[in-house]
Amino acid sequence: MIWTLEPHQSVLASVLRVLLFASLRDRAGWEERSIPVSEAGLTAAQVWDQLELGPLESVCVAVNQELVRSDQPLRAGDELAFLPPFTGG
Amino acid sequence: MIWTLEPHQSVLASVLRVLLFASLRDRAGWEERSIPVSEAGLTAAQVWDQLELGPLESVCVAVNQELVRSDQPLRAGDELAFLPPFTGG
Amino acid sequence: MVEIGQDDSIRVQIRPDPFSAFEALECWAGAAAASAVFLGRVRPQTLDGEPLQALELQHYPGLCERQLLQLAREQLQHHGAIRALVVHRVGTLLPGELIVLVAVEADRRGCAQRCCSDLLEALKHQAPFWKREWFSGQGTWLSGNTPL
Amino acid sequence: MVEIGQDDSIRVQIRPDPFSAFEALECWAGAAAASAVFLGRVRPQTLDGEPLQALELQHYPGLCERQLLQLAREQLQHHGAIRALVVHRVGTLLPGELIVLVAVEADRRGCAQRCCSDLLEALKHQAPFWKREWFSGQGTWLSGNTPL
Repeated sequence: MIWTLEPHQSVLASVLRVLLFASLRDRAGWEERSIPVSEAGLTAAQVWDQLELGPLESVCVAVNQELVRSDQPLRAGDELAFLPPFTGG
Repeated sequence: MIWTLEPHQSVLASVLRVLLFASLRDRAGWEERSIPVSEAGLTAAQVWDQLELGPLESVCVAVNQELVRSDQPLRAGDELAFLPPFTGG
Repeated sequence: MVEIGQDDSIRVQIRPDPFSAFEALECWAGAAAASAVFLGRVRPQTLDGEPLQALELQHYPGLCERQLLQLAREQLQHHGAIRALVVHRVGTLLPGELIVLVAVEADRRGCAQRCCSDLLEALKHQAPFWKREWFSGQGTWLSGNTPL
Repeated sequence: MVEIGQDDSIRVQIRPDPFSAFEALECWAGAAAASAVFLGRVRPQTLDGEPLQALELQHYPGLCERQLLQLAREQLQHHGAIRALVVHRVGTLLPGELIVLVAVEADRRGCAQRCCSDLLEALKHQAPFWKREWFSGQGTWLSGNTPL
């Protein structure tokens, strides 16, 4: 289940910005959402499970534009991004 | 012993042009000479010995602008070149 | 165009428009004894062999530039090379257009070549870029890199 | 400048004057998916670490061009690459000037890079060029190549 805040509802101090890229955008049907930080110690892997976009394996996680492990605890205000396998160059 | 023909003496049908490059020029004090083909079956190695420029090892031999083995028989009119180790690039 | 670089040794550019590799190199080139350069262009066919209309390149702005800078720094250090230039296109590219330029300067040829090659591989596997092939009005995200 | 090439796939130039790598590349570049380029420049020091006045490059005209063409042909075939460009200076070069440019186009990056690197090594060891370092008015012929 996903909690989504409309822009006028945003409470920056208590939400995460979640970003998707490339094929994940197509799969989810959205690029960016704000979701409430409902519990202390929430991890990227737990947010991913809420999104119901399939298995996390082969998806990279970035928090505040840094690549991190998916079990890193999140804080309100974080920018959390899920990144499918890179295909640049 | 080296037989050298002056240009006005050249008998193209019976001489070799011998070319030296780089350090071999400095060692010999000349770049190009004509020498008579004194015997049938003369090889580059035999000409080299006549030049008295040290051991042939590490010197490449070209006949008529093709790299060849030093025991290849020469013919009158051939262009014979002795090439020290290459250092281009 | 976004351009970053913490010092003179690394320059990273993410460009939304076509660029000339030769102008980019000419602006950047130093006098090091050895320079190795790689240029990657859009193929005329999709991975399935169909005629490609366009290649779309998406990236994660911010993370992408920082990641490229970090990868370049690591590879220069690892190989003992002196300077690196990375230019990468984003947006919609046509067949034949340049996607990527990687250039490395070093004092030795082997070092320059290995660093350039390793930096290219690092960039392909560790920088947040994604390619989508367009054919017959349909876009398909690539799931992995072409083989080496 | 002597330029030869039996077909469109190989271009070899021996140049007595300074040249721009980027102009040479721009004239030559095709639209292959992968291009690898190597540029070699004159170091500011002699092998012994003394300040270099000039580097003299001698070659064996005729044999040299044919040998470069042959080496390029062999390496393209061996690696399955498409096109090669070799530009080599002769005469008197100053520190920082370009000595050699090797460029290879292929359909795959690994193939382009390996072919470029192997062609450079082949050229260094199998083409009749010789370097003489000038320092303090004295010329010294080099006896071998710098290490890889």
